[in-house]
Amino acid sequence: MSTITTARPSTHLNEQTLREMFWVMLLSRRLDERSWALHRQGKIAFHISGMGHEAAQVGSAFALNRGVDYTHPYYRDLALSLAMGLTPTDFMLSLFGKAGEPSSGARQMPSHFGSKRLNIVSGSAPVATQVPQAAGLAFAIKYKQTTGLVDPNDATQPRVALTSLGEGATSQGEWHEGMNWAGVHKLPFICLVQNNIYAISVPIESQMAVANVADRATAYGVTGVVVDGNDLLAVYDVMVEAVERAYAGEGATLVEAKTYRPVPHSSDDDDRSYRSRAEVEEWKQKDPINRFRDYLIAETILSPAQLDDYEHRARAEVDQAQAAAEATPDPAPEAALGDIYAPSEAV
Amino acid sequence: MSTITTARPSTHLNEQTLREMFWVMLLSRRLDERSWALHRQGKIAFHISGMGHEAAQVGSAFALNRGVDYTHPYYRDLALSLAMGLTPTDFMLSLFGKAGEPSSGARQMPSHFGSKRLNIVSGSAPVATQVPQAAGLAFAIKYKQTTGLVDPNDATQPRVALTSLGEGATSQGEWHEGMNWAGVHKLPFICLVQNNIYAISVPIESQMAVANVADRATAYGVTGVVVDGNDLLAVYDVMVEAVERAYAGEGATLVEAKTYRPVPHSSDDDDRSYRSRAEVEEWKQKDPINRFRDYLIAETILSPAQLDDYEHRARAEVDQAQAAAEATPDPAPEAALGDIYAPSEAV
Amino acid sequence: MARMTLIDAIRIAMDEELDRDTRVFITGEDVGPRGGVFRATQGLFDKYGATRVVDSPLAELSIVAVGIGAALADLRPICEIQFADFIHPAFNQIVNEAAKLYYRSDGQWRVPLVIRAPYGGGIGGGLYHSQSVEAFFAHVPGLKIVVPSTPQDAKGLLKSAVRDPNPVLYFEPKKGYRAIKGEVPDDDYTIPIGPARVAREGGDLSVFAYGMMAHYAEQAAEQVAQADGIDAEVIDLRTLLPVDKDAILNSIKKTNKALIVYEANHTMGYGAEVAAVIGDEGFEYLDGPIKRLTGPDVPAMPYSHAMQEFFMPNPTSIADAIRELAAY
Amino acid sequence: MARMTLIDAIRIAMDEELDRDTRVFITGEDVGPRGGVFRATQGLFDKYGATRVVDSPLAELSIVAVGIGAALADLRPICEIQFADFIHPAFNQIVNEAAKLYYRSDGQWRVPLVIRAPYGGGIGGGLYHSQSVEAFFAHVPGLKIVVPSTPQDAKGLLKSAVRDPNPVLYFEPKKGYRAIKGEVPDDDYTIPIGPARVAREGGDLSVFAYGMMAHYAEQAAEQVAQADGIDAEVIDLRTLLPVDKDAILNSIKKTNKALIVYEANHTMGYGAEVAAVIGDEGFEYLDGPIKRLTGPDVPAMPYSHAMQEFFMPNPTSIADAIRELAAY
Ligand SMILES: Cc1ncc(C[n+]2csc(CCOP(=O)(O)OP(=O)(O)O)c2C)c(N)n1
Ligand SMILES: Cc1ncc(C[n+]2csc(CCOP(=O)(O)OP(=O)(O)O)c2C)c(N)n1
Ligand SMILES: [Mg+2]
Ligand SMILES: [Mg+2]
Repeated sequence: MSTITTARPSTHLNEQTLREMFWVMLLSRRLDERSWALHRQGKIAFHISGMGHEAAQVGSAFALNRGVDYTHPYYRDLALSLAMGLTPTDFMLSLFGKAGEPSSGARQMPSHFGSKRLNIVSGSAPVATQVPQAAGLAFAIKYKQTTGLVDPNDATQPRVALTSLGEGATSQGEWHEGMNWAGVHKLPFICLVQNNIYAISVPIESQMAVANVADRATAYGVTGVVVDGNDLLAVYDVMVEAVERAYAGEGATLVEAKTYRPVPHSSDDDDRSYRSRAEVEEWKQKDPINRFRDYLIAETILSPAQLDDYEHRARAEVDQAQAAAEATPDPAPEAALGDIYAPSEAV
Repeated sequence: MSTITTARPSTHLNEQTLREMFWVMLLSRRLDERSWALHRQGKIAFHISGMGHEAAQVGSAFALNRGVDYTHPYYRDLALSLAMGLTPTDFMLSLFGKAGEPSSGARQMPSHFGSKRLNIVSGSAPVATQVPQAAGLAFAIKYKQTTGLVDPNDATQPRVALTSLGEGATSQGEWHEGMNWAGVHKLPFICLVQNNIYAISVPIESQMAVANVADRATAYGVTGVVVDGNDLLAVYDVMVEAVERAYAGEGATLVEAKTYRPVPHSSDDDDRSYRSRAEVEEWKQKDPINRFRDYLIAETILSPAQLDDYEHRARAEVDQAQAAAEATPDPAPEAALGDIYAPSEAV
Repeated sequence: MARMTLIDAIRIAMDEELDRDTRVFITGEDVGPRGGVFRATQGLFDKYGATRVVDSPLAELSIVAVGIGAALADLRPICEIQFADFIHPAFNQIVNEAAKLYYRSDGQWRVPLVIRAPYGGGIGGGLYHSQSVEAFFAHVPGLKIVVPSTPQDAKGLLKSAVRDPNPVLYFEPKKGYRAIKGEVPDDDYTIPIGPARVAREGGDLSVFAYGMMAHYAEQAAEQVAQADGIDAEVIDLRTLLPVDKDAILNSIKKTNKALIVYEANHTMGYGAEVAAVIGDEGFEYLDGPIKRLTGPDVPAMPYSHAMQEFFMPNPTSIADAIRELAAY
Repeated sequence: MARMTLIDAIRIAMDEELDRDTRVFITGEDVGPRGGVFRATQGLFDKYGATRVVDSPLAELSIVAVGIGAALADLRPICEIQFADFIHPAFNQIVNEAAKLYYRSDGQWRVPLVIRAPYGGGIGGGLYHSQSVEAFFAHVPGLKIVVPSTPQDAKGLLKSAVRDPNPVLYFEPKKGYRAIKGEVPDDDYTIPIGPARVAREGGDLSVFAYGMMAHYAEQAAEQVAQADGIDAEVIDLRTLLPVDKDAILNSIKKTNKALIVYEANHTMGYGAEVAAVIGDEGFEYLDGPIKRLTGPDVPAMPYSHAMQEFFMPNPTSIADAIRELAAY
């Protein structure tokens, strides 16, 4: 059953980290806005957005040992991936499908994040497939610790696997089976459900007959938590608990971050057929970035001048990323033929 | 969450029906025992048993409009299928794989029950596939009622779909997806889980991290009920409630009947590698047929003389079924080539 | 007669079938108010309501399985899989269940089910929005497989599929949804599942194709006819299962040479079966090797435009292959 | 060297690999204390414990997916699917995930995963314990597919599979588990994934087969050699993906006639690809039609003994087909 956290690890965050969290959210948002613009300009063929989800993602990311712990994200996880270490240029290369795009060599559509170096597993499009795989990553963590292949306290090794997906994707059998393994084997596993109440056009009532996705945790014997996904620090707090639970060998957590997607599903979508403008406007008022900005300013952690500076830097980084991607050539057509089988190597 | 029923519809059952329920259980058991014997004698190649599960099945069957409501059973449902209207000879034909075997024309292994006439959907071996299909049957019931294709009160039409499976099979994604449809669409659907605490050799702790399968009902917004599966009337009581809920358009029920399989998984299994003889013996003491027999005798619903008579009749029916099957020829080899596509017909 | 796109013809077929028979309903992701991500079901929710045009949970296995159950109960479900790439979660239900129910019940239980899925590449869909999956299912007796390449066929074959008492996979070449246009009769006609269509008569060699590749093959054939005087016959296979052996062999008897075109991965693509049929029963008529022009054997179609174009056969590469085979 | 059954060789290979590399583990249904329903893992739980020989939940999708995840984390999972018929729930994970991860990550993420599954008929298993599923996966670049037919190959190929950095499907002809016996070297040898094996040299025609059918084909070849003086070459394909084109074409160059045997359904079985390869690149060497002897196109193998025997190719029917083709 869902639990409400009382611990507030976020109160121990220093100002520097708080500003860094804000920075990643802002950068993600500006990059995302630019992507929509590029699509409108006909410069790119496709964009799928993480807008509105930034607090859920950045709050989660900062609770992890970033770039070390495993993540197995989904297509909305732009902010999460930036927090892990992917760069705006990396993303722009994927938008333009250019040579050297680091996640997939421009083989995948944009927003299929991945990096071996950062322990971000390359995702696919079929939803929820990553969930039982992430259970496998978590299984491997526990296995290596149990068999002595790694030291459980070695912070240079992954100690938790976090996967993320939308509420709609929890309808898939893949999700059930992954959650079940996590429960049965008490795995160091976190499933982050970014509940934006729609799966493309399908509202959550047509997806499930329960009030909270996190209520489903009961079915797997794992901890379930509901959190306001637009409240960065609240997300961070529940995630720190989940990560500590995992590190301590106390099992898996299902975190449901309630949020909203203020834009269409993707650049191919038109959301006017399935939801009212009033609803969208209402949620825009709850924007997670504005909310955290106001908090930082009220707490004088961020000054208006710093904010301006951040905005300028974000724009500059996005400009530069775009320019870099535009200046990069297409991949060689024959690059399609590479990387079918990994070469065998000495055992 | 699981609910405990308080209504006791079984108190309204007349003695005749109580005896009939006992008769079906007994017949099933004797048929089952004979099947094991035939296998030991090398007369048949395979048997998979419903022993120990008779009360869960017969209690469920008698709550339905038998032969009209849909059932989509699994391989242990011998007693359920007999209650629906399949005969010992039908079963013997399947054991011997003989011509005219009515469920599948001897194409399927034994215990793959099916009959269009009785609205028993022909099952397959891959576990849990029947669950979302049964949700589809239930969907069709509701659809036909909603669109006016049938009258919701017409008792000659199916008004509920019941499917059954083992606790292990609930690990499958198929189960999740079927349950979810049943919840979302509030379908006239019953999922009977016959929890015998093993999936072949795998104990329930390796299958799920929850105490009761029925606890998983919470994840789907359906009613969950745990019942002693060796208590015929208790099963009947919860099933009547579930059926009434379905008939009334009030949605689906997950019924978990706790029981045991006192014999190996199938004639190919040897259960000594994975469970103690003491455990098996302990459960044999809780045998559902003996229990109901003792009750009927204590309540003087059944006399010892009647019991003898039932035993004689059961043996005679089983003898006769076996003789009939043995006297039946094999199917023509070319019968393998039939029934690939249903012929088109005038629309 | 009206000129329309492939997807219009598909929508009209569904509209007419919904109108004709209350047992027909549609389910799938976003098929309701959204009208489908490709707009194949546009307007049908408004016209027939939420009972008959049903937004499903995001779960393909159950879209198909619920369809099977409803079909067993004598409804006529049309299940939409949003992209053929996402049919794989339903593989077990299609292969082990839908295909085998009639057989396993000795002909008692029928599964009159249609599964529609847009398939194929060339639309910038990358690995997971470009797949051609027909070959997997062509190995499964009990299924029927249809791939239309013209609006007229699309309407007539979809109606046949809805009325067929068996499970029918209806794969739609999505690159042609709006690119392929043609005349479509207004009336309630059907086109039988089974027979291939001679899209272009010719005597020099036979090109076997379906879906978008049939469309391209016709263009290529016109090209080589005009530029090179090669008279290619184009057979639009149209039904992939059951295999229309007669159409294949009759054409080979006439032309003595075969080129098979498909955009799926080369190895074990549907054309392997066509080649095998010809290599056995058509052997005596052959005057040249049985050629295949296909997608390469890489895990899936890449996103980058350059790599995508490299992957897909097209009218030019088909024309080249025709010329090469004609010159043999 | 020791004489042993096919399943013993498989178990010994796993035992040695578990012993050699702590990263190797086994998971699947009943692989633990029960030692597998066919006893392929017998004794391994006792020897290596519950951490390394892991009874899974009854859910094939997750058996494979957890295997994928563990492989991504550099373990070496051996996943057992209890019967090949039950691999279908995992189809999405195998086809969309395991096969595509290396490609989609531009070569960053490898999936060193083995999926073992007993396949094939003739053991009274009916529709769902008899299936041959190799053809589905042979259409999926990124996968490797191995089917051993001798104990020696079984051990050497399984070790190669465990050490391969790619996902390998290892299909075991279960009818041969105890029926096929042979000498197996005691040492730690591997047999490379890729090359086919010339099981019997011959000059009159080539028989291509794998698994139980390769075993039968050898018997049939001996039979016709003695009874009819026909000298058939038998190629045990052994690796189905990647396709060993060289082995196929080299044999055809020599014998000029091809018979392909497989027990799966006829249409789109693996032999369709073998036939297509021969019909294209081997065309010039052919002296007769490319023949296939296969299971019939019915939804699956029936249970009744009479129908089952009707379904399965066997040494006698293979010998007949050899004689017929030799006489062409
Ligand atoms: C298996 C599968 N089916 C269908 C799709 C098409 N699709 C892409 S995203 C999406 C909706 C996902 O909704 P949700 O899980 O709630 O995530 P959100 O996009 O709202 O963040 C659908 C149907 C897919 N990618 N994979
Ligand atoms: C998809 C699938 N995987 C594996 C099997 C093999 N198998 C048959 S029964 C069984 C165990 C089922 O256990 P449970 O669901 O608890 O039912 P029980 O037999 O105990 O009644 C297994 C693993 C199968 N039939 N289907
Ligand atoms: Mg959503
Ligand atoms: Mg059980």
